Amino acid sequence: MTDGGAPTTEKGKLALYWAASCGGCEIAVLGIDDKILKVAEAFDIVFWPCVMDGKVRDIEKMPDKSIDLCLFNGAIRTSEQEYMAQLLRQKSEVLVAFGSCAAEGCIPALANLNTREEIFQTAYHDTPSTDNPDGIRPQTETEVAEGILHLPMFYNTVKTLGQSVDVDYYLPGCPPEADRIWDAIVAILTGQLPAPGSVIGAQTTVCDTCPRTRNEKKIKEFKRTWEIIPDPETCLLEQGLVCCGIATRAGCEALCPTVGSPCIGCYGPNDGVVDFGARMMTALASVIDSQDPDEIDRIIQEGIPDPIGSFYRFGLANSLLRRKSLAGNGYSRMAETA
Amino acid sequence: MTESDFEPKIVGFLCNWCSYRAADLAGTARMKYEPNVRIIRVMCSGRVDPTFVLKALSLGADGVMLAGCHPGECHYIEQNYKTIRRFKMLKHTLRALGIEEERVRLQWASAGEGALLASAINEMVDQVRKLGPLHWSGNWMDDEGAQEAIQALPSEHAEAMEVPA
Amino acid sequence: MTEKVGVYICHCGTNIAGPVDVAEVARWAKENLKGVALARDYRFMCSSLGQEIIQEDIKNEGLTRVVVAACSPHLHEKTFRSACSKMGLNPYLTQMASIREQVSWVTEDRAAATEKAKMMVAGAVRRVQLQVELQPTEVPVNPNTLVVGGGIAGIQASLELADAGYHVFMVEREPSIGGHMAQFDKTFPTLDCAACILTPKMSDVGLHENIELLSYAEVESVSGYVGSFDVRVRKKARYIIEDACTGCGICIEKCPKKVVDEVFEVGLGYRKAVYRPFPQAVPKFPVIDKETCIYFERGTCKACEKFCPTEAIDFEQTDSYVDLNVGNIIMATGYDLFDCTKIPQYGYGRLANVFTNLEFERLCNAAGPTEGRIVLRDGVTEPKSIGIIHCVGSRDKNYHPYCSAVCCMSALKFGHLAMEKTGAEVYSFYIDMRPLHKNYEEFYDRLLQEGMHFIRGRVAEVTDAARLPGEEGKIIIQAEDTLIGKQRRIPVDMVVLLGALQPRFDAKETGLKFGVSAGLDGWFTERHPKLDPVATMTDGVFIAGTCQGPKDIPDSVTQGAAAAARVQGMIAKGTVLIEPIVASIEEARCSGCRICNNLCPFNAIEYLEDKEVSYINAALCKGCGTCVAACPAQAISGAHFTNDQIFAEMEGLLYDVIGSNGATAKSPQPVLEPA
Amino acid sequence: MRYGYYPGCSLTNAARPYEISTRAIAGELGLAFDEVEDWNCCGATEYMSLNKTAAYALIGRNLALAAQSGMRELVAPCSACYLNLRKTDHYMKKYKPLGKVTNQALAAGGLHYEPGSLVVRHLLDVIVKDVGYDAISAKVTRPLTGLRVAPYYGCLIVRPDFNGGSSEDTEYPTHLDHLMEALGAEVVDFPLKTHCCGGHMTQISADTAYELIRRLLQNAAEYQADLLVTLCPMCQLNLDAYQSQVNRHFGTDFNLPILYFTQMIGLAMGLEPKELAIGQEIVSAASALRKIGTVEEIEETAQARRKRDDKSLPMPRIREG
Repeated sequence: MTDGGAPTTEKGKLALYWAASCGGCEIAVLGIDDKILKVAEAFDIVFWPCVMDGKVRDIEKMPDKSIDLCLFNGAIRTSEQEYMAQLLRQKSEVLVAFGSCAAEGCIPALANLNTREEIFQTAYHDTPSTDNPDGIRPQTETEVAEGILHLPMFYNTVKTLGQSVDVDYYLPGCPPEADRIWDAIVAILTGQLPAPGSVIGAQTTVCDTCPRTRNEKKIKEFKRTWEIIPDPETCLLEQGLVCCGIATRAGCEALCPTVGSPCIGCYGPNDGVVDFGARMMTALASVIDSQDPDEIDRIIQEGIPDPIGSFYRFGLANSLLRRKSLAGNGYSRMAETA
Repeated sequence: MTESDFEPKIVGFLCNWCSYRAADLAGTARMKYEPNVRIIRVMCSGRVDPTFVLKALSLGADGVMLAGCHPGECHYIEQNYKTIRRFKMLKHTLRALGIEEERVRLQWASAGEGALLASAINEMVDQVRKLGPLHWSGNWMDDEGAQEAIQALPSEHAEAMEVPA
Repeated sequence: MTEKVGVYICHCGTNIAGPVDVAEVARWAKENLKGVALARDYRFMCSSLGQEIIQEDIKNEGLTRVVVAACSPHLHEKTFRSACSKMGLNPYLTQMASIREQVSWVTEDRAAATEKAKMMVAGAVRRVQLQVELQPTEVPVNPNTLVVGGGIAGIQASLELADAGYHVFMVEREPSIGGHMAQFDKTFPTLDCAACILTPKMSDVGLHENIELLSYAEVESVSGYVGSFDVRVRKKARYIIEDACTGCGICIEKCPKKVVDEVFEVGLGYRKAVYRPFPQAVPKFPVIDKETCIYFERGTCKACEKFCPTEAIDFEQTDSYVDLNVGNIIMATGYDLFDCTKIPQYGYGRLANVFTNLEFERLCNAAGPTEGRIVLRDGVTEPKSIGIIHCVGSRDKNYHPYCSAVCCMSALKFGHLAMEKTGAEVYSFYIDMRPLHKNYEEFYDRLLQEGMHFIRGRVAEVTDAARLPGEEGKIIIQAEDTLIGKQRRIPVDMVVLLGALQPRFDAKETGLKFGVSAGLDGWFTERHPKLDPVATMTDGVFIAGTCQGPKDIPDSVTQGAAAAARVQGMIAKGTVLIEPIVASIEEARCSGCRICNNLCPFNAIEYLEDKEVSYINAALCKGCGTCVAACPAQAISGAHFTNDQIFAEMEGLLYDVIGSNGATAKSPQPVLEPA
Repeated sequence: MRYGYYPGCSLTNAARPYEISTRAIAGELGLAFDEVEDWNCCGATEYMSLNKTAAYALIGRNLALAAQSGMRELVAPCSACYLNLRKTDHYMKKYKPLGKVTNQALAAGGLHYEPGSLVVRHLLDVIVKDVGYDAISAKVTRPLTGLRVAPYYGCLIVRPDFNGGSSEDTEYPTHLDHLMEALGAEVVDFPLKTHCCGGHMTQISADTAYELIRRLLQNAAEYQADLLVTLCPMCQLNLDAYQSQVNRHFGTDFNLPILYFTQMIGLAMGLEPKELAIGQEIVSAASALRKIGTVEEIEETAQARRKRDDKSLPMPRIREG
């Protein structure tokens, strides 16, 4: 990557795209309030399906790298999304994975605990609200009188943006906080950027910004949020709540812990961390207050019934193992190709 | 590689004071055991970060063995108790991801227990060989036809007709 | 990465070259591994010639990293590190692959061995390129030494140091030093009286200008590190003003309260509420036992105070604390005796005339409760026959698997004393006779001459259930005589159980306090069982005597002296180098979550309230890496064992699979028609 | 608390009193027993030494049946049964081949036993552990005060100790001692508490058996025990039924009643001796139990049961006080 879109005399070009995500990120962009006008001053918005009409083929026709900045939110779940990722990569000078979904998979990636088959089964058959007597399911190609209709291919495994194309910068958060978004835009406009491929954000974790008082930790049992009314002063983790603040990148000003709700880790891991879940596992395990294997087992089994939901709620796609094993899901484990 | 001649690749993390010395002893005593475990020396089993295990599996290892001093015998007094806790926590998660029990193992072996370590290695290699390759990355390989579907899109867009205003 | 790595494959004669195709490994490494400038194989890398090869290459080829694939790093890591550092290459830029212990010696198939060797070399090559220069830190050594425990081992250590002119603080839990040896009557095999040889040493300690004796005191806390330990000692209230007390003993004479002495007389004798464990006690000051003193019970009496000529009694006294700074610590905390009631079939606690070895020592001891008369519980009758049972609680997987080392010899000693004093028939029931030091076997012969009976076999039970004529009113020892292959029932008047030596009841806490680890059996662990027997994992903390394992007086004395010698070495050098393999916290990344705070048994991690971050004291850190693995923010890194280094090694070890693994593969970009 | 229940042959014959008293106190102690359907002999102490494979299969069948009917814990009051069942479960688990062979045999009968799926326990263990001393002493309405009892365990319950089977000191057990104390009895520290009762020696070499029995009676008598309390049908039989022979053989005159601990519990809980089948013992417990004021009823029951060859006329009743 080159200097990442330094300020130019004439306006730069800005694209925003929405792949597999809830859309919250689109709204979050507007969360920067009147500053959006400053953005409008700096950029022409060339592509933003959520708010204005546009045609993909127009983008396809643009010269490579002619878009100065692309804010891409959402994970990659279908062939179309992957195509758009590749296309916008090719056409953009600076590609930003905007928000948790694009950055690390987020909630859509929890689907990686299931297979396409299971998901379709639920969505098009099992759910009580479904009325689908013929058991029709989405097809990539459908013959109709007018010709062949195409639907994107639905992947087995949700990918992060970074797993399908090279990403210049990451902006974590579900959604990213308005201030962080603005900081990033400023950084991009002024060219004061970290090394390509890195996150624009803090280098420490939520605890750093959490007002609660912290002490040495010893945990005899983990509690679910509904089990206790946490003391307002002290660290939630010390009260047994699985608070991911210890491992989650600062940036949210500790919104949740401040109001007594444990951090769920939406801002993703700290700089240089390879696997968010591993950090949570090792940290929590380290402070379990028992040396008896059976008791330890009990504390873990009873306290953390859903380890993936607790440790990989936002990062499953971006984790080292990415998904649940396909073996034993009708898929024979693919033999190694030497 | 077919199941029959499949040879598991296992990464072993051995603590410097007990289990690595056990490996030394197994050597000096010329005890023959399966060559499938490749050993990384750490000062204490307490150094083994769950990340190491996940990393090894994601890189293509078929199993991971953690080995340390017996509980209560740790050369850093009590650090291997933390190993127990982390191991249990990690297994809890690995189970949820559908990774078989036998693929990740915690083995205590004191400096004098070369034979124990050797037999543990043989046992594990045997178990993992039965399970077959893990080949974890296979789990997220591109779905069949994905590339075609992507390649097809530009032309589809080209074909699509302009809607008259 | 532009490191120039030199790879050296050792043949170790045929040890490696036999089962492993070393030339092939070298060739493969050179051709396939990134960063490898050259790869050689040689007959003996550890030989001076082998080392010179490396040194030449460093000079001529400008190597920046060195990998030696040979034996276990535990054997030659030092060798190659120093070889490289002689050429100005930082020792921590070398890495070994243990292709002898882990490959050639344990792998049958040559192809498989060669393959594994390649992978291990790959791991080392990948890793070494990420290794960085490290420098040990140097700290001064405070010449003062703390000796914990005033038994014979501690006494020996203290005197050695004090005579060498160094200051010693000796902390003793009991009112007097002397330890178990002070309770004994005679010592084997020479049979000279324990008191005669011990008490002079005790008074030497008491009087020595270089020894500050803190008796009736316990170590409260230890912090700091080799060269400078901060130790807090709690002096338990004696209710005696030591400066005023002359040790005349009138208080003891006048004290109206008599209680059973559970400690020194092991329950066989009595002492006053204000007491001195034994006449030759050092220091001479008595102690008022708060638990039993009438004044403390009812608020009246104070007889001692009335009669004390120097007004040395002070009922208001409270525990006081002394803070010391010492450079080294010698632990000589000794042993406890096995609780013989744990083996009910031997009758101790049920049958009056079953005694323990310590009780018997007191019976024999002229200063003991019976003035040295060996008598039954009734206090008058002399036993006509005595059965001595070995290995009570030791060499028994139900209790302690280990051998208590001293019992065989004390059995012989007891046998001699008993026969000499009472003319009784003495039977010894042993598993194996183990008189394994100088002149011990001779002592065994002597007892055989003197007519002691030896029955080889474990005792099944000790019972008062008479069965055969002649058993009525006796204690019957039932055992299998494995030499004649018969069950035997020996009726005796008295039974002596040789209870095992076992770790102090509080050994575990003590170990934690001083950062000394213990084995499964509870004895403190030495740094190396053969080559470093008195040092521990914690630099500057040494162990001597029975706290390290069962041993007799000569061995305890030897270890005491050895520990003292090690300490003198440290003091003489004046400074000590501290391993650079330590963990450190990157302040900017630490959010002060305090997960790591109670993970360190060596208290190296502290929380800086002002900065709200945690901090690792490098001098205290032993480099285990547990906190590194625990940090949720990955703010802690462990020198020489960083994640990147370990990942790199892993990637190397998995060289053969990573190729075929699409872990990071991205889909190819589509071809779009040009705009 | 529900348990699987394996009575074993003895309890249906010679040791009826054990069975009866067990059933009698069970309800009161909150214990419910489901008897194993169609159970068979445990092979007693000998079969194991004659034909191991067959013996394991024989015992395995009972385990299989019990496990099949969903039992988790299997209680055996007879020490021999307890040992055999526990041993089989233990060895089938420890020695895989043995487990295989045994299951092959069981397969013939369409059965299978997964070692470890049952926990075999002795009745005494259940009563002292699951019910507990406190709960029991709380139920005592007729304390056995003044009664000197010698607790006699026999050899089978504590040795060999299969991985904590007896959860007791294998050399010198004390559960029964404490239990008797809980009932208010005066317990003598009986040194021969785990010594051999002669087992089936009575059939093979009577003299040996008599000597072994004599030792026990002798020692108990020396300790002035009023009676021996046992928990094993074999022990009870030998000490009770052969007492007169022993007396004849050695010219001694031991008169020590031998009762089951379940009978003692029943007495202490105020049950009528009849309900506990007290009086069926050969050496009458009447005189001994006079101490706790249950003399009349017992003498009646004792009278009621006369040996077939007993030609003697009834003794005149002596009323005291």
